[in-house]
Amino acid sequence: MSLTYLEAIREAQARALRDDPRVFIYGQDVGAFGGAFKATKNLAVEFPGRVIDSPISEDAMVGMAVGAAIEGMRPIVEMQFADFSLVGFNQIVNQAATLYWRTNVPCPITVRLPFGGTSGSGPFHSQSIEAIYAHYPGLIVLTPATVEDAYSMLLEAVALDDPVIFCEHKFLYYHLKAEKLPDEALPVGKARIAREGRDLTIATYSAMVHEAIEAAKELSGDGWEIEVVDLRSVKPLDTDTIVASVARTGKLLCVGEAWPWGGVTAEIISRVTAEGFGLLDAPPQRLNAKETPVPYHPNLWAAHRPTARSVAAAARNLLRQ
Amino acid sequence: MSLTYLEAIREAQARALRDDPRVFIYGQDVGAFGGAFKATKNLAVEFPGRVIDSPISEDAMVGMAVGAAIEGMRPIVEMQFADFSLVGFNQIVNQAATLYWRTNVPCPITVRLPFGGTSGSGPFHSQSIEAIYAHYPGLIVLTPATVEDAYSMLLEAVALDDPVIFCEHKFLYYHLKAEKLPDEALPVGKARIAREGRDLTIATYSAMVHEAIEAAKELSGDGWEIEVVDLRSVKPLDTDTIVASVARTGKLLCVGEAWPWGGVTAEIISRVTAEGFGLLDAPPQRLNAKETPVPYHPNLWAAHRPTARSVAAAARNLLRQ
Amino acid sequence: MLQTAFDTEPSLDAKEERDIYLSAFRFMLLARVLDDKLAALYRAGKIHGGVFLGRGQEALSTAVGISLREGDVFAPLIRDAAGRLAFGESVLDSVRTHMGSPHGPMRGRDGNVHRGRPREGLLPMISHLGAMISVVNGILLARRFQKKSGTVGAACIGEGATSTGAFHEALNQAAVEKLPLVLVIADNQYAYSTPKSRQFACDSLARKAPGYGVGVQTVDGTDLSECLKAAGAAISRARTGGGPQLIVANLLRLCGHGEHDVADYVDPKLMNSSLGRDCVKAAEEFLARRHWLDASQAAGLREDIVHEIEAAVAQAQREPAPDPFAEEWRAIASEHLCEGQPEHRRI
Amino acid sequence: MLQTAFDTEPSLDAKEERDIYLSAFRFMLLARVLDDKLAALYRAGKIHGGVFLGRGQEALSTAVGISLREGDVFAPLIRDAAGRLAFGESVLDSVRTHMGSPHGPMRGRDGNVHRGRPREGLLPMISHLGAMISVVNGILLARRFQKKSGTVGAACIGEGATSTGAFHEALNQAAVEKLPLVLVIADNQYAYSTPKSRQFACDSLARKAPGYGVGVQTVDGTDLSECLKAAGAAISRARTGGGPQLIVANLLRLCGHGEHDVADYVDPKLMNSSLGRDCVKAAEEFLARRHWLDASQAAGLREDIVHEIEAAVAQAQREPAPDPFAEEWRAIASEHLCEGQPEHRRI
Ligand SMILES: Cc1ncc(C[n+]2csc(CCOP(=O)(O)OP(=O)(O)O)c2C)c(N)n1
Ligand SMILES: Cc1ncc(C[n+]2csc(CCOP(=O)(O)OP(=O)(O)O)c2C)c(N)n1
Ligand SMILES: [Mg+2]
Ligand SMILES: [Mg+2]
Repeated sequence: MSLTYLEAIREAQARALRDDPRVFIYGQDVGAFGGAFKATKNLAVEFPGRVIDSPISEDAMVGMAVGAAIEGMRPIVEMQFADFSLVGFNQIVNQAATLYWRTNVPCPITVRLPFGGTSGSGPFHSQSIEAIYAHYPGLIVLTPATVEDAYSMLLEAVALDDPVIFCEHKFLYYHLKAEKLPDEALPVGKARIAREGRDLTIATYSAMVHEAIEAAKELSGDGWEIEVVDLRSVKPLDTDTIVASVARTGKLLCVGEAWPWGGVTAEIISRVTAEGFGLLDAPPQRLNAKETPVPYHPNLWAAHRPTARSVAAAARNLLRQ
Repeated sequence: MSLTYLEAIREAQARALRDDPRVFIYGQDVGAFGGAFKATKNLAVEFPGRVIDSPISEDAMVGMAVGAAIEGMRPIVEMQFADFSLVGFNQIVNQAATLYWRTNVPCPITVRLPFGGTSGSGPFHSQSIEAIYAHYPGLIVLTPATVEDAYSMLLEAVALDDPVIFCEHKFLYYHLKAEKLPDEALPVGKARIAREGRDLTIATYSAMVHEAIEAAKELSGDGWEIEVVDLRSVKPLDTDTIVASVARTGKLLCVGEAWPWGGVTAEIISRVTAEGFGLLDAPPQRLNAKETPVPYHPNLWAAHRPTARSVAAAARNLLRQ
Repeated sequence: MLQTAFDTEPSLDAKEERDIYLSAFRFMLLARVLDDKLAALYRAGKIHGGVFLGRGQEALSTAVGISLREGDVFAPLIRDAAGRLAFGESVLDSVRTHMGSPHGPMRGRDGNVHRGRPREGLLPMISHLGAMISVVNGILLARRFQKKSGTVGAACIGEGATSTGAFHEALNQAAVEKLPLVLVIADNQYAYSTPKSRQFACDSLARKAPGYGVGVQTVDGTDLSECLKAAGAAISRARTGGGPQLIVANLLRLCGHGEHDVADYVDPKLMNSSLGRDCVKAAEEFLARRHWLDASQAAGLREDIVHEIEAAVAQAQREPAPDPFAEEWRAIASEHLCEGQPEHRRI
Repeated sequence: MLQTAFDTEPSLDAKEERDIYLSAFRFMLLARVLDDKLAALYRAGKIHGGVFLGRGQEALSTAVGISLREGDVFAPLIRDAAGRLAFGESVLDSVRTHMGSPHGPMRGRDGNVHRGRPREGLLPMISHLGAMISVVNGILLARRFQKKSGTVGAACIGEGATSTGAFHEALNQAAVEKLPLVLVIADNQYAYSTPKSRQFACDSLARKAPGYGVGVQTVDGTDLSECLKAAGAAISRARTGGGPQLIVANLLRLCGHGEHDVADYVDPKLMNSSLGRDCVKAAEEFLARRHWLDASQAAGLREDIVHEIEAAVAQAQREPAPDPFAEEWRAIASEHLCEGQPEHRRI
């Protein structure tokens, strides 16, 4: 039996509902329909009354979750697309993210954001917006890149006492498969060495991990050994693992599918240069999406985001220095 | 006659209204009342019908401005506090910021955000949120630090064909004075050397420019000459001026009042290390607000944001390396 | 758009009336056939991304588009192929945008229903529901500033989108400013899979109008006559200073949410009810009863329409795809402030 | 909170009625004197940041707070000093929060009206208007999950805040879920300086109720009796499964928006109208007419209240200020995931 990334997300939710009576799911079309992407398929039947269709009201959806969390529940909110969470932005960053600090009452909500680009989805169904959430104190921002992490990190998200922005990549939903669900996992907050190497470190996350691995394979044909660090969580960010990798390789390329300005890649470079400046023997570089909205046409889209090819090119550039 | 930063903003709006019939102002209490901070004082009388009180509807306020801009107007939207713009976030980043790229029709709106901390204002009237706007393609984000810049940059903001997020610092509103309004000014996109030096570059913006200058003065007592770069505009960011300064000093400290993760300071460090790595003879550092909401009590607030004192301490640390 | 419409002429003579109905029917059929074609292209894998159809909503949508005049503003949503055509959008704009052609109005940057020509009064929707209404308000306010009177702005929306804060803020804003906004709610019983009982708790959305202080009409959205009359009246009232007008139309979405959706959640009772009536068929029957269009004329009309659409598809398919290397990759109009990609700068 | 209130007892005997009125009046006066004290402290520069008063709104606010029971939820806004006290908040919580005392519920982190004890059902408002209503909904939904029946949640809001999308989404959400929410709109004629004519275009906000499918009552907000009856009835209806209830109270803000505001924009005609009646005075006169409270008893009550408040202020003023070095500076509960300040890490 093999499972997709999407099925892992469904399984994690099923398990959370099964194991913890405080868990419920709230979102548009999540009930009988099973969600726009089928991430809650059959859950309304398996867990009657606990998988609730919401009106098209992202602001109130998040507010509702915060209230339920205050009362001891562990709501999971599904945004139909990450892009639409922006309508609920205020409740996330000002209500959910400030509650614990202001009142000492934790706010254990999980907001699931189907995010990232897929071909033909255009400017409003493709955004990678982890950085704007990570900018705010009070939030945990997770970006699983594998089927196993999608499962274990979503379970951990629901168990955590803080608001978690769970960024699940739509491009990985169906593409990525695993043989089985994991029994154990790295905890949230720890990055993972996705591929070992000694010539250059690529620090990246989510769908870009796979582009980076692809690029690393290509470069291995030329004798280069590229280390790929899968961040897993962009907030907190496991600087130690990245710095340790850079200590081995001396070179750092940060890759993100999001826009460059103030993104995860900028945050990594700031940290690594502050903490591991002496380890770098070339300027750390970043590769991001282009500075425009995400285009609709597949040709434009493929050029807008980093790909194995452009990652390999950027890596080569850096290796040459 | 001397003018405050706030009066300069009022004067710029008066002049924009006078010189350009396409300009109008829309915001809560901006009409007869003259705005929560009096930035539109008397303008409703001087320019009847062109300074309009809006309902408490930030989303619709921005949408309205975009529509008017499509029709050739040049609206200025006043948010009562920057923090409340988050309710209108979607219209700013998804409607205004994408219009030109999608349709070739420019979107000349100016959104004025009274931002930044003042003593006793607490978590929801103090935020520095320039980074989340700068993250999105399609926006210009300005952060004037002086009376002169408040005036000239606001005029330029209104004249620009793009949506401008105009971050005016509330702490500077009354504190900062100038003898007269400027006749000429650096254009948007150019940083300014606020103080010359040779030992270390502090790159900063808005209210922190004054803390940095204060710190530089303190350090000059010890014989250190600190160069302070006032970014003026955080998007676009004048990397050339910063890199040129670092070429002179070899050391970089980035200071921002916003939260650290993915902020302006992270963006600067990423750029400078990518473009001027060889110029740095110590790890570039950043100093930001602490990673919590902005506290209410003056003692906590003073410790939460960088001050001349903490800037000086960070600079000393870096100078010692 | 028509020169003569229900909103301008209080009493039309028989010929004018017939012309309007024939014209409206033509747009309805054009939209239906175009939708069918887009669905076929989607199934054949020729369209990337989603395809969203207006099946069952052609009468309402056409009535709005056709009742607007040149200079008016129209903000259609995903089910308004018919209204767009009636307002003056070309078939080619639709096909090109679905195909991502660089010659379309969105140049491959945005796709499918996300298209328009803002300078010609046709607003390109963003996906966030409710977000276009306040933009229409802004255009109408600008016209007031510019002393251009007599124009109207129409915005279409589904019943599900009335749950958004954006809808509320914008309708209220229009009411406060007494703008000539016509807001058309197609209550098609579902928002994606969600039945309206999970979306609001009043018996009809028309109940909302007094709370905003705006005019309202409720119509059978499957009936072209009712739609034409209501749209004409609302637009006329808005045009003559009556402030915002709401139209609530009852109908049923006769397709999936998008073409990927088989919509097996739709209650069969609704399909068999009068809500489930196919407005295109009903309009054709109406025209036949009035002897304005007989079977062979209808067949001829359909044939013309099929040709027009095939031609547009053929043209768009011949066009090159957008070239990423020719793209400017610039999101701001102020060229001098454009920084380019950080990674493309010197190292 | 009272044991006996209008919502529980359909027919109260005279003594019970008197007790309720006396208790309510005490909260009104307590709030008024507390507000006056806070205003004086503000003017003396002893309070950093803004001070926002509930002057003129004590009858309405008290009626809501007093009619709720233990276990109910209350989300007050900036003008609800009276309702908070009636719900059970201590004077000391208010004073400490205004002073920024580390011993207050907000520990100096947040201030003035931004206070509460969520675990005790008193929600600490964030500033963004309209944002608390859906949070109340969430608590009520949680109780439904937890099979705790019979609790009610009340949220207060100004007429200006009805223009927010958050208000709309949340009221609609409560209606769809048929939650026991009581939403109290204090229509005090102004939002800061903005008259309500610039805020909405219906004649009364009560008109909104049918559009949401919720119950509604309109009251004279200057009249304690009317407020008590309306709040009692609405809460009782919500408690017994009647779904969300709206209360629209007409009154006037008898102070500036905040204490920095002289409010010279307020129309003198309104001040001289019945809306401008001081509800505290009116309630005192009512009690006197009923022979429930004579002048000397009233003076004695006021004296007690002044003492209570002075004691609280004295205590809070003796308390140390928050110590930034003792602060954890940690915004998340998961201590193991806290990174600390990047600049405080090793170099
Ligand atoms: C703010 C926002 N949330 C969610 C969505 C996702 N979405 C797209 S269409 C749709 C259903 C819309 O239903 P309705 O308004 O009734 O229009 P219909 O599709 O029935 O014509 C949803 C939930 C969106 N586009 N915008
Ligand atoms: C979303 C949002 N926008 C703007 C503000 C700034 N603001 C605070 S109070 C206020 C006026 C509120 O008026 P109303 O709702 O009538 O309450 P009142 O002050 O009259 O009690 C405004 C505009 C805010 N707090 N939240
Ligand atoms: Mg619908
Ligand atoms: Mg008010």
